[in-house]
Amino acid sequence: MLTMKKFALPNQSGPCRVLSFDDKCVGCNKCVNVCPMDVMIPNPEKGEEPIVVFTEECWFCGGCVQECPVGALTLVAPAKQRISTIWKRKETGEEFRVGMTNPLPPVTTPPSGNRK
Amino acid sequence: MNWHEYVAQTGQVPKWPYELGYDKETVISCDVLVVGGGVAGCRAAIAARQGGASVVVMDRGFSKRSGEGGAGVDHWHGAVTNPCSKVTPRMYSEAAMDTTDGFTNGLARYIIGKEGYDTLLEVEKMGVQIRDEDDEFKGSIFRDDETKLMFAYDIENKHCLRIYGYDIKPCVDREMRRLGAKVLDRTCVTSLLTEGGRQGARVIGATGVNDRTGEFVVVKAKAVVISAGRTNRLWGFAPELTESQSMCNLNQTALGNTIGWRAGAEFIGMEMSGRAVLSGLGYAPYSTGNNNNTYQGAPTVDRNGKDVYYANAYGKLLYDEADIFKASDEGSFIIGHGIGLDNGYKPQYRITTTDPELWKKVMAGEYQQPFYNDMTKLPATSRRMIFGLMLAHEGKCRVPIYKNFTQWGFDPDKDMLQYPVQDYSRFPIDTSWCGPENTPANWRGGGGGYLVDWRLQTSLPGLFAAGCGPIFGHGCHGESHTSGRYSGRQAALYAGQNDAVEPDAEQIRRERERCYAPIRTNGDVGWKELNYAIAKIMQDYCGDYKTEHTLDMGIRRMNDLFETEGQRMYASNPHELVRVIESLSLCELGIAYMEAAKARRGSVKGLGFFRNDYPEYDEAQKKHIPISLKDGKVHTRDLSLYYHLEAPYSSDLEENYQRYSQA
Amino acid sequence: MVAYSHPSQSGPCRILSFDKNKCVGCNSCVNVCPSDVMMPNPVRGGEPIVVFAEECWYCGGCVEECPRDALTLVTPAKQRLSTVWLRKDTGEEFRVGMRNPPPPNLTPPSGNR
Amino acid sequence: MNWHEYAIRHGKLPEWPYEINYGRENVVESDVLVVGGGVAGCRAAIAALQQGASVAVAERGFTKRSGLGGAGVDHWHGAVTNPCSKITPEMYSDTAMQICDGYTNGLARYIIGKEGWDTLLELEEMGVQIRDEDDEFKDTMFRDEETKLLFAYDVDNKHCLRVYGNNIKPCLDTEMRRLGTDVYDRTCITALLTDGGKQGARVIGAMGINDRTGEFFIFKAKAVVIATGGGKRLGTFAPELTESQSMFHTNLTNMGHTIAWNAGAELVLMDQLFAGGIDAGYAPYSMGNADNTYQGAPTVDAKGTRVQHASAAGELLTEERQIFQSARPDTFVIGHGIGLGPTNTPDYNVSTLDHALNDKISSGELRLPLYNDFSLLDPKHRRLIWGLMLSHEGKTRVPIYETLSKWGFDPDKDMLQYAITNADMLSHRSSWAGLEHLPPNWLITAGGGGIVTDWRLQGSLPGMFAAGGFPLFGSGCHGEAQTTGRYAGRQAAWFAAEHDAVEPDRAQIEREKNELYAPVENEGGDVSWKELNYAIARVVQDYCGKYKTEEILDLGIKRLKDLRGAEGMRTYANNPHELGRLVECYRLIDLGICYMEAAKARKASSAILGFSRVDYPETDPPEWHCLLPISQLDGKTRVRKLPCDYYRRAPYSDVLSDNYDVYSAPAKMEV
Repeated sequence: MLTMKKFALPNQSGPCRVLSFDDKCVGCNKCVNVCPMDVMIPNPEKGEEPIVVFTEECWFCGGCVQECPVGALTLVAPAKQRISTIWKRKETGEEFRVGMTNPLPPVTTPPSGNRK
Repeated sequence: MNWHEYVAQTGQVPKWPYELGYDKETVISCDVLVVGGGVAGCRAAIAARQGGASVVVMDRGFSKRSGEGGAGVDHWHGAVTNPCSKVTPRMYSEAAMDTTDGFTNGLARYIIGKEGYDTLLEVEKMGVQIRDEDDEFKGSIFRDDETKLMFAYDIENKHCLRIYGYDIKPCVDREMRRLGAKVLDRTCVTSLLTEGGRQGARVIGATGVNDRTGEFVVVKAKAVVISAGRTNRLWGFAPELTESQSMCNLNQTALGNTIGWRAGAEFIGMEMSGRAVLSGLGYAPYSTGNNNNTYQGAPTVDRNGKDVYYANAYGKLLYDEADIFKASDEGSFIIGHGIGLDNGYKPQYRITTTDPELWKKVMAGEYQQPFYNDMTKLPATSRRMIFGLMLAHEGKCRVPIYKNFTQWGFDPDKDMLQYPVQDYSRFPIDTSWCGPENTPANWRGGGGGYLVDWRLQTSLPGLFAAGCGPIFGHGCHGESHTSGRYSGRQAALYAGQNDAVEPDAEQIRRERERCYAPIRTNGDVGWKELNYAIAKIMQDYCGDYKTEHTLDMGIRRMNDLFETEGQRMYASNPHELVRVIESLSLCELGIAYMEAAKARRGSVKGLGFFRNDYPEYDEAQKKHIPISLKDGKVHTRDLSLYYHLEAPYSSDLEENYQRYSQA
Repeated sequence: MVAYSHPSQSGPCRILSFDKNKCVGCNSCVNVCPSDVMMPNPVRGGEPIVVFAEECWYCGGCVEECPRDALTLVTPAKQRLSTVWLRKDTGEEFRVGMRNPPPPNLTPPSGNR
Repeated sequence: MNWHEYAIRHGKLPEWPYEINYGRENVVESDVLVVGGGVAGCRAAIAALQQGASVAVAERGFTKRSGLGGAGVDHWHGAVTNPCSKITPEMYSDTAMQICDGYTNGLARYIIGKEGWDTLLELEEMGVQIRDEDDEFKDTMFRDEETKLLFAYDVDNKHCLRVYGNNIKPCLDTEMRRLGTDVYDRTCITALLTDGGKQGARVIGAMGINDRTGEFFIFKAKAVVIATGGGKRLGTFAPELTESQSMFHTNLTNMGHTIAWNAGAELVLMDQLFAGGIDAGYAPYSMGNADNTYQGAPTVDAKGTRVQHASAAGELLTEERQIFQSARPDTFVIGHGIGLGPTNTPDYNVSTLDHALNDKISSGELRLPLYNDFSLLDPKHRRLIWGLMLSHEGKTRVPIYETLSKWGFDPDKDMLQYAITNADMLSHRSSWAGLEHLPPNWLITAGGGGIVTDWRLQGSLPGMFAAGGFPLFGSGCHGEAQTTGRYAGRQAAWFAAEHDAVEPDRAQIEREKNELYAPVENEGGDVSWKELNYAIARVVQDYCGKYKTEEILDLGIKRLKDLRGAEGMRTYANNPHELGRLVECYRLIDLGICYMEAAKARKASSAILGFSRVDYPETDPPEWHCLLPISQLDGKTRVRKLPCDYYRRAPYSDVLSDNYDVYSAPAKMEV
């Protein structure tokens, strides 16, 4: 079994993975600099994705997601929100939510407004 | 990646990425200093620049997205002079005063009525979409086909608009920087500089600390505009539990008010501390079924598809969509929602809500939880308006709700969003996501702000106020733009007529000493522990039960906490240092609230204020009690609720506006 | 001066203070804690490290376990501010953690074990 | 020093101090396995050893101070057969059943009544002080001069004692280890082993992991005693906000209920889920109050006006002795805080403060804050409250007595301030519980629910015995837990002597290991244990809260399973400590499902249970006035109806003492 080096770390905060970066991220740190709460720091290794340090201060406003030039960011609501936000498909009565297993395909209708 | 993952993989703690400068001090001078880079601050800076003044903006976060308005907005209140509006600025101001028995800011409401629409047109020029240009909602009852404007709440009187405001802050920020305002981001204001360092004297600048480098900055200015955020973290503090559900973020500590209080400015309405409706103990904003504000008009059904109807302010059920957006009295108008009039809302001004008898019917078994929004019952344009326009642009909704839900397949044409299953016996299901049902009685929400004159100048010369945090009884997003624009203009005028004054070196030295103590002493109290203690004191001594004696005890406890634990704080990096400075400022703000509660010897419905030792609601209490610090002692006086229409001002709103709004 | 990026400490953060010249790092407090919130110091003889402060239950088991009485339990500030007593004849108010406190009360608890 | 200080001072991280071996198997064989090393578990181990059985104890924390009892105790309930008592075990059991309308455990209360006093005497031999040997309280109404015992609540009937219980757990622990128990600390038991790995079969051991090394433990045993604790993390979770004020700590997750439920055992009263626990108020007994430990402490208001005491029936008391007497001469005070819930008859309740206290505060007749003015007591009574009760109760010796004394608190001179709270909450005597600070929908699982047993305290699964204040349904507080632990330990030893060991089913072990160690391999996981726990608490608060219907409860079960299947599979643990907390969250999900199934089973509301169904509003209809044993078989839930007084109906005798005589001894060899 795994016996690699392990470190003693304090508990993660309640909401723990608030942001996930996919491999499109080039480490430009634009998201780091737009965050009002400054919850991220640039990664010491150049080009790597930033490090989220003050997770419980994240306000979930999504400013960083909109700032990312390559769309590499996804805002991850805490599990207690994901489990609270349920919708039911009217005809089938099926229930769905963000984060469920075998989800619906995405809906691609853009928001109203033509400003990008 | 998370900090824990980085540290687990690399085995070391990442160093602080920014160059430390605890001992660096930079001094900047300008004509107008704007404290707070939210929407109000940006408009104040733009207006001051247009007035020819050199401007510095001190923003706690990063002005592109900072402030409550930074997360987007869907309504614009106060556009009373738009071409389709049947409401005049006088009606707007008088209605606000009427519905709160005078406990709001009639002066600010009038200025907002006068200039709200022009402020919106300027935002349009800055690139924000305010009209349905692509005719997506052509023929809809909410749209005026000629001007293509979209209206909310009251589609007869058409004085409040629906706008595409998700990127309003980046646009306003870009314009502010284009016009040459110097923006100090990541800089938390810590104190106001006054002439000769005296309390109550003219304000001539401010000090701040950078939360990345720890540098100390002194800004000398001829005029200062306070446009910082409103009260938060004072009664309810549990970030892990509430942050994802809160409309206010941790940067909101009403620090703009606290530094004014310390500098001796006069405040009113600080005793307003009703039950916290937005306590953060509910759900993420607009993430669950509801029919309030952004979702107004969304049909609600119960588990079996049975319709839940809207009702007007008198409880009469409304069956078709157009009736939902009408005033409950003929000839009256809906003044709006969520604009700081919560303790009032006489029936003729209120928005329509869910059937008030609903919970009785639920208990009688007529309806069964959970409830759902069934937007398929709406015409396609109305459905698109609620989810595509309003929800997609409202604060904290664009990414967490619209983008993430649709990513996981949510389609309003097919899907019904579920209401939380809760005990709705004390609060209507409209506010389902806010969580008032599950907020303890002594978790309160604060109010109050600077006493301002017709130039939005505070009692301290050279200090102006703008936005819903600093100004009592002010309103929401659109109003903050308007008062920011007005206040910026006035500040530029003031700077033009008064020359600079050198700040008092001793005041600056003392402030530096105070701010950097947590770095020098290896204390053992962290900012979160201090904040939990502050919240407990406010819950106990300024919560549900208030008497002279217990308020005195509360002030003693807070002073004790400030002078004991507050002097053993520690911070190991600039981020923590600035959080410590914020928490310490909350001690002072809490004391100000308790002093204000002590000063009012009576209970007042208009302020949601109740005293156990003066339980009667009597007429004599219908007055303001301006409160301020003079040489460290609290001074109060009585002031009429209609001071803005009494000597030295004219008794006519328009006359005052004409005399004071320009040079 | 070097600073590091690390998450904020939990709400109650300094829950235990170790008397430097009494603690020899025997770790008996580490091993008695029901919630295992502490770990031995990697440096031999060093005082233990509190890792999971927010799991502390404030039962005081570690304080009683310490053979050299080197530990002081530090209840959170919000408790210290809530537990207040009034000296009857003088009307003075006192609390744990206050500045210039009255002299300690040395009466031992009942019981002779 | 704090972890942060170490990381800052040394610029590097402290490595995990224990050698980690995720998944390494340790097999432990013994006659009797005791799950839970609290006071009940220690007594069970001692009793089983005395019967000659080999015993292993698996404890989540560290037995010396673990469990609720680890922090000390000041009362000993159930010492009904002590020489000064006027109460008989029959009276004790029947009264408990009467005031709960049957919704408590009459059987357990009888056993407690029979053996409570002997259990205490054994403690004295282990070194715990139970008498006022130094005559500190000579000639007070609480003390019996001859036996030097000190009594609480009811100084006439003298069945509940005051004990010097601060070091009770260390003494028990030393004795348990001296007798040769095989103790496994830091071991979180997550499942029972059953014969053939099937639900409903005989229990033949248990499995768990160590939260320092991550190693897997397989306990093979002929008999298992479940003596775990209560818990709150199901319906209330915010450690930073509540841990310093709560009577339950993070280790307490009702694990015994959950492993029994997963193994197919029958549980009852799981529909009792109290709203408004003691979590957002103040540190226990750190504020002025007149409740339990402080009973009889004088209370004055801000101006010094005395707040009077009132009998349980409400009339104001003039004499101090009346505070410690029953409201009626023909009844007795049964005790307080012993799991009897919101009793419906005042006749057996403790005295309280003036029932009109709140109105007097609202009307302004009394002004807050209130204070305890100990100086109004005679010195001995004052010393009894502060020196004995307060300094020995749970979580009070160090945090209150020693800390306040170090800062100069002197009960002879100082008045302890009550919490400032809105008036209508003050009628609740322990103002430090701070009910008005708690969000209304926060639920605690300290209801009376638990495992239903026969007269040998054996559950519905052969070889599984239940003991303690929570696993055994409706069975009281500290002293009761030790007594039932001692009884169950004996029974388990006898059972082990007559049954031979059974080899555990390998497939059951593999299933458990795969579930427990999934988070460790799941490098990309993004859900931590605290985030999962916040989500579990949210679902239970919403779907098993005040508004309960069949459909809502079904939705709640669906949400919990959804949470386990989605977020539960994306969890990761940094170290064995986090892994231990995470598997506790997995079991909390099972427990939540059990509570919702139980709520579905009871198709009526009940005022006595504090249970309400919107779809079945009728309160306490006769056909639903019974226990509803609920269990699982191949994953499906089964319910049956069981009369509340099943323990005195066929096949048992109506006379309690007959049953006790037969079943409290080893089964006679059937000829």
